[in-house]
Amino acid sequence: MEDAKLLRQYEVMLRERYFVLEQCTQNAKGKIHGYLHCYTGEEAIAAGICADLTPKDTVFSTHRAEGHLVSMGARFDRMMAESFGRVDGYGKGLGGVMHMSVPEIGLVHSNGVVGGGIGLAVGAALAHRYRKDGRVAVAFFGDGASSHGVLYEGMNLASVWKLPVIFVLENNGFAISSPASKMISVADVARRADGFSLPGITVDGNDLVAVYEAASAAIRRARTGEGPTFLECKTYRTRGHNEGDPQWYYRTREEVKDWEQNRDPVKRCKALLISKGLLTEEKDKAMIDAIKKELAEAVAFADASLYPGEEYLEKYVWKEQ
Amino acid sequence: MEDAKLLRQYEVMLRERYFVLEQCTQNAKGKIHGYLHCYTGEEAIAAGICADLTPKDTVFSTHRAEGHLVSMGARFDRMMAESFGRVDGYGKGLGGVMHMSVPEIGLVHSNGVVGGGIGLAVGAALAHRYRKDGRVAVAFFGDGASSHGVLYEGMNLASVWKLPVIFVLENNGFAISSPASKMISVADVARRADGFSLPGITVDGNDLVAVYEAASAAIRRARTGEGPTFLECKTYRTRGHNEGDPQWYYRTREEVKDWEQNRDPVKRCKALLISKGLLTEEKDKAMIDAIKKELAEAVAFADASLYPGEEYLEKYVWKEQ
Amino acid sequence: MAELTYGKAIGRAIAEEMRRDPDVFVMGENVGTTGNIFKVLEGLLAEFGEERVRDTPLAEEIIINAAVGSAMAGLRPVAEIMYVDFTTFGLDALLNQASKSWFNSAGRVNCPMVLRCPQGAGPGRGSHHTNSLEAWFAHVPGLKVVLPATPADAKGLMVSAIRDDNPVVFLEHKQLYFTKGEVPDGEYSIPLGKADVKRAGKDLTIVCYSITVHTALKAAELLRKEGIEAEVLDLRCLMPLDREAVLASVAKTRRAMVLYEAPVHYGAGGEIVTLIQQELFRDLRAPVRRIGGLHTHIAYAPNLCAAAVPTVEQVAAAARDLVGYKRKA
Amino acid sequence: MAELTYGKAIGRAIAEEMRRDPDVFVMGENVGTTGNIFKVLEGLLAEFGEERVRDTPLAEEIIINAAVGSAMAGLRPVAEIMYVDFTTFGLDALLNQASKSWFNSAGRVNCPMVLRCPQGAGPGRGSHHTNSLEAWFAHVPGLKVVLPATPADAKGLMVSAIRDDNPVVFLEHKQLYFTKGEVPDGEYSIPLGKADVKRAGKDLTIVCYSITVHTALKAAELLRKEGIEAEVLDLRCLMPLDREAVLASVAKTRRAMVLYEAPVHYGAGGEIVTLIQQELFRDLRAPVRRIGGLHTHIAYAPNLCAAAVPTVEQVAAAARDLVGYKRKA
Ligand SMILES: Cc1ncc(C[n+]2csc(CCOP(=O)(O)OP(=O)(O)O)c2C)c(N)n1
Ligand SMILES: Cc1ncc(C[n+]2csc(CCOP(=O)(O)OP(=O)(O)O)c2C)c(N)n1
Ligand SMILES: [Mg+2]
Ligand SMILES: [Mg+2]
Repeated sequence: MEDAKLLRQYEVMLRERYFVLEQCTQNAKGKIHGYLHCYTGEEAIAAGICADLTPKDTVFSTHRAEGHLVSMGARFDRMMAESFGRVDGYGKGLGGVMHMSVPEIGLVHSNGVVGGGIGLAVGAALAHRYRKDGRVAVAFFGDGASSHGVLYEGMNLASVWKLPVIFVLENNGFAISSPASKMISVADVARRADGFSLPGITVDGNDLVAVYEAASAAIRRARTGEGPTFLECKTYRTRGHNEGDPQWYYRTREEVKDWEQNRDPVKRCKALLISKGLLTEEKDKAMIDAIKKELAEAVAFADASLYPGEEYLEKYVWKEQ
Repeated sequence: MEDAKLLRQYEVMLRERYFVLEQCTQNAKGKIHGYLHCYTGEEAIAAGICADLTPKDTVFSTHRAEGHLVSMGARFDRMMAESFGRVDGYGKGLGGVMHMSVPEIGLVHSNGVVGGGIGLAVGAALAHRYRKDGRVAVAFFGDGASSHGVLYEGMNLASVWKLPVIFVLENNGFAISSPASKMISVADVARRADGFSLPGITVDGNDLVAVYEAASAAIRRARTGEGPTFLECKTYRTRGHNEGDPQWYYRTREEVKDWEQNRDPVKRCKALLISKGLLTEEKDKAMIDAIKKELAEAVAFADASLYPGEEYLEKYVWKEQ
Repeated sequence: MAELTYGKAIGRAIAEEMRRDPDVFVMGENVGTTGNIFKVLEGLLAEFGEERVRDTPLAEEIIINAAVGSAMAGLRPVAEIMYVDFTTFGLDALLNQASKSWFNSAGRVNCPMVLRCPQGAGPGRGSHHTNSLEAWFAHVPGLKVVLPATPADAKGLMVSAIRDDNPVVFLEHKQLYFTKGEVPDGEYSIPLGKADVKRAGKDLTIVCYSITVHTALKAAELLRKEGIEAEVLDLRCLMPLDREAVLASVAKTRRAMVLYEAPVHYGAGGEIVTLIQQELFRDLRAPVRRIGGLHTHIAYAPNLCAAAVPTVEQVAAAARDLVGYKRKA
Repeated sequence: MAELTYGKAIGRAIAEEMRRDPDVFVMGENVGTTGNIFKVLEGLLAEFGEERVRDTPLAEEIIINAAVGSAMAGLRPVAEIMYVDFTTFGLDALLNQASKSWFNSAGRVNCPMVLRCPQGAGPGRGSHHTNSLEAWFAHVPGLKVVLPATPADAKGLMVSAIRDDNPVVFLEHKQLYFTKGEVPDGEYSIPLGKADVKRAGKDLTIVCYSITVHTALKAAELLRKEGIEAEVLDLRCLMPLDREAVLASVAKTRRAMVLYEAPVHYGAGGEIVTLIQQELFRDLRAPVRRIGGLHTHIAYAPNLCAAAVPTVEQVAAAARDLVGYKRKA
């Protein structure tokens, strides 16, 4: 990973982190109406995977979507407005926090249905292959979702048709309260890719460089017609499943603290940058300040935006011919 | 495989073979109304898998069900009546040729839905495990069905819960006209079992002894609480996908002839038995004659049976309380 | 009698049946450790252990299949799909396997299972967690479909659903989980297919089920002040449908409205309208009114969520129309 | 004009659209080498090649998902599920993804796809290959639902379905595939949501679609001999529904029957009954009659298959009842 990209993607991670934390703040004020699933602790995955993607690629996200949205370049203000359910949000308040679509930046769809985007990404990859346009489709999904059959149907199809799709498993060890170790019959889900004849790679999902290197190779493979790749990124969410999750019945505070203190992807990347002489505390602070300013504006924008009018309810059911 | 069992299962294979051929004869006369999917060429699988099963086990069959039915001990007359759509059939003519259920012999369900029995077998295995009754569930399915996601969901569940289920893939190389080599991203589907942490074994499905030995071990594993096994039996159907299939656009007569002449499971088993001194031509003929006599009676029985009355249509929608 | 929430009444019914019958067990995503995300099943894991309260992988197709298969093998699963929206992954097992096993086998293999799912609108959830699919299930011969509106009904119907020898889809409205009511203690069951007059009245009948029972009751209160007495008939089950109760009520009131929350077109209400106008055409003083949800999805924005489902005022206005209708123009 | 079968008319429409628009392609099980098991797509593989006529693995969930995803990415897939019964493996992609993408994105992502499926009763197939699921699809906001009855309609509607910017479920009746009729050559499309009077009449309206159009036409012939003139209105699409055409016809005849083959309860007919009695209550000379299939599964035995679906005689008898009905007893 070149230095410039490393620094840029560090900033992306900061943007992910602070955007989500600001959502939490707003959520605590009652301004976010839905389930808020924080990406906190997993930022390196989105930043690493999306680094070499372009707005012409097609990304299918999850219920834990903000990291992917930010990494593809979504605007804070419109995302914040959408999470407030306001008309200036990406989905005019219809879709909401779990259902943002920003096709102009390549983020086709985030999804309230766990696993719901996997097959769609395979379909988008089919479109890319059909048009020979060199684009790539990416499906993000969690360890819980990896138990869904559509993943295996999709891997098989992508493999026999050599589709340019990357299956990105964000294995954070839990599906709500259910530990992956009890729910999944194999330690590294990526091992399953072997049976479908595609490369299956497991990386430390909290290591931006490791994720990036694996993603970059997978994207290259896809763009040059070599077909799909399965990428498993091991990570940990350091906040509850959603805001309000009474999480301490299924994991300990110590475990969370350990991840926050010793394996946080943002901290690790910052240390790396500093060690490489690419970042100083001041520069870091300046970046964060700029992000916070943008966030304050985003909140103001969202606050000023109205709830959508009732006419939208029927307007967007069918596209008019 | 002990001699007595080998001989018994050879007879089972003969019963499978001749029952199906008799169905074809009757079908040509217009007496069978549905799609008739012949098991011809695949008999060793059912005979080998079912040899150590009992009526207390739970077998879930497919659209190509007669081999499984016969091997579990279903009666010719009631099966024939069912394929004629008559009231003395196992399903009183409601279910028909693709939907026979004979729970008293352990054959819970055959299925018009390809892959439809896989998940049910996992469920039945859950019941066995729940009751600790030492019984085994078996799912038969084809190479086409092996692309269905429920198989992978089922393997995962069976693996994490150590369910006594055997996944039996009858890989005959085709799903109607679609060759497995183009539709499936791996040569031996059994390899996929590895990613789900269960044993995946590929055997020559036309070799009764090979199927039996693998099945017997899998059944033992299941009965003793060691969990599921995936068994892939490579085979070939020597008749069309269904009777009437204009098959020569997707495979050659030579290929079929080769399998019939050189790899037929019944012939192979017969040669083995003769070489072991367990069978003579006379004894073979006597067995076949007895089977043919039973078949003639079955046809007469089915012919004499009436079509079901219209009252059944609403009678069997809900079980009365 | 004890005051319980709707959710806890369901949990209690299941626990009581589990104590009574060792073949009854629970499975679904996060049903054990979490006690289900609405706390319906809280305490069950502690009492019954992991064999009988099974946290499953996140895989709806195999959950439904495993329920169906285990029922065919003689157990009585009470399986949960976390939101009805996700039954869409496993409908083969319901439509083709569970509902047809009794028929295809001509009475040899039945499928005594309950599939529990929360459904219905809710603000801030968006369109993937708010489908109402009762019309789909009710259309499938061989399934029974239950939609309780109160804690007592939820308990009594759940007991019957578990004891039923057929596959039962038990649809719980997510906005009712924390509503409270008196629930009989101990053995208490309500037969499937019996509607309940939740409020008697002589001027019109509001046929409803699930959450709309409460909308109807509130509208009836408004109307009472205007001198209109609405009868609120809670169907409780769509299948079996209590035709007799519907016809008896409308024969008396001679005016009827059918009320439900799902998108209006091709919803369950058309069945009831058809029944009433077919059987009571000569008696009706006005066309049967049908009020469903707007024919759209449930949006995230709370105002739009509220705007998509029938409101008390809308029901009251329709009732006034009905009462004021003149058979001849 | 050329005489074509219903199946070939569909195949021809697809081929013409594929020639016109490079984004249109076909995928499904055995659609290429076999040209689909009903020969609907015969010749397409030879003309368009494997990239545009794609034999898929036997995996309905990914077929539907891949269609939806490729449509979201700008293609116009015409995907086939070999029998509608097997859509049940992939309904999340239809119910939650395809139908809601336009809504959730407030007009940013649409899903221009056609999902083709044969459906309906047929002797000797048994209950797993004979579901009729139009009511499910019609209930889902955001989907369009088309059910042609004739070769010409099949062609004209398929062309419009492919050009439509929304997800369209195109339901073909398996017993119609080999029926023949005149089909216009070249560019020929029929707008979605326009019903068609297949036979004019003044005494009653039979509202029908798909195979029941033919049942209705035969019944109308019987009735004509008795001096009863039935109007046969073929809806052709359930969504959009041509309300105007239904109401115009019944306003004229003042008697209506709704006819369909699916299990009667909670079927699509209730919607039409509701519409008619709501809008034309004062004009109706008799209650709207609804005739659906028996509320059961389609059995294997041919006599029971025939007994489960509406017959010509049953329709004629109902028509006589309607005409003889006295509004006052
Ligand atoms: C198909 C489906 N099933 C269940 C749910 C409810 N649900 C939402 S998030 C979640 C857990 C997801 O776990 P995982 O895939 O590991 O993603 P994570 O939340 O850990 O990022 C569940 C069960 C859902 N939204 N969709
Ligand atoms: C879910 C489903 N999809 C499609 C079909 C139609 N169909 C019947 S048999 C068959 C091919 C099955 O192939 P395979 O699983 O290999 O079994 P085989 O026929 O070779 O024994 C197909 C596509 C079906 N019955 N069920
Ligand atoms: Mg997770
Ligand atoms: Mg095969």
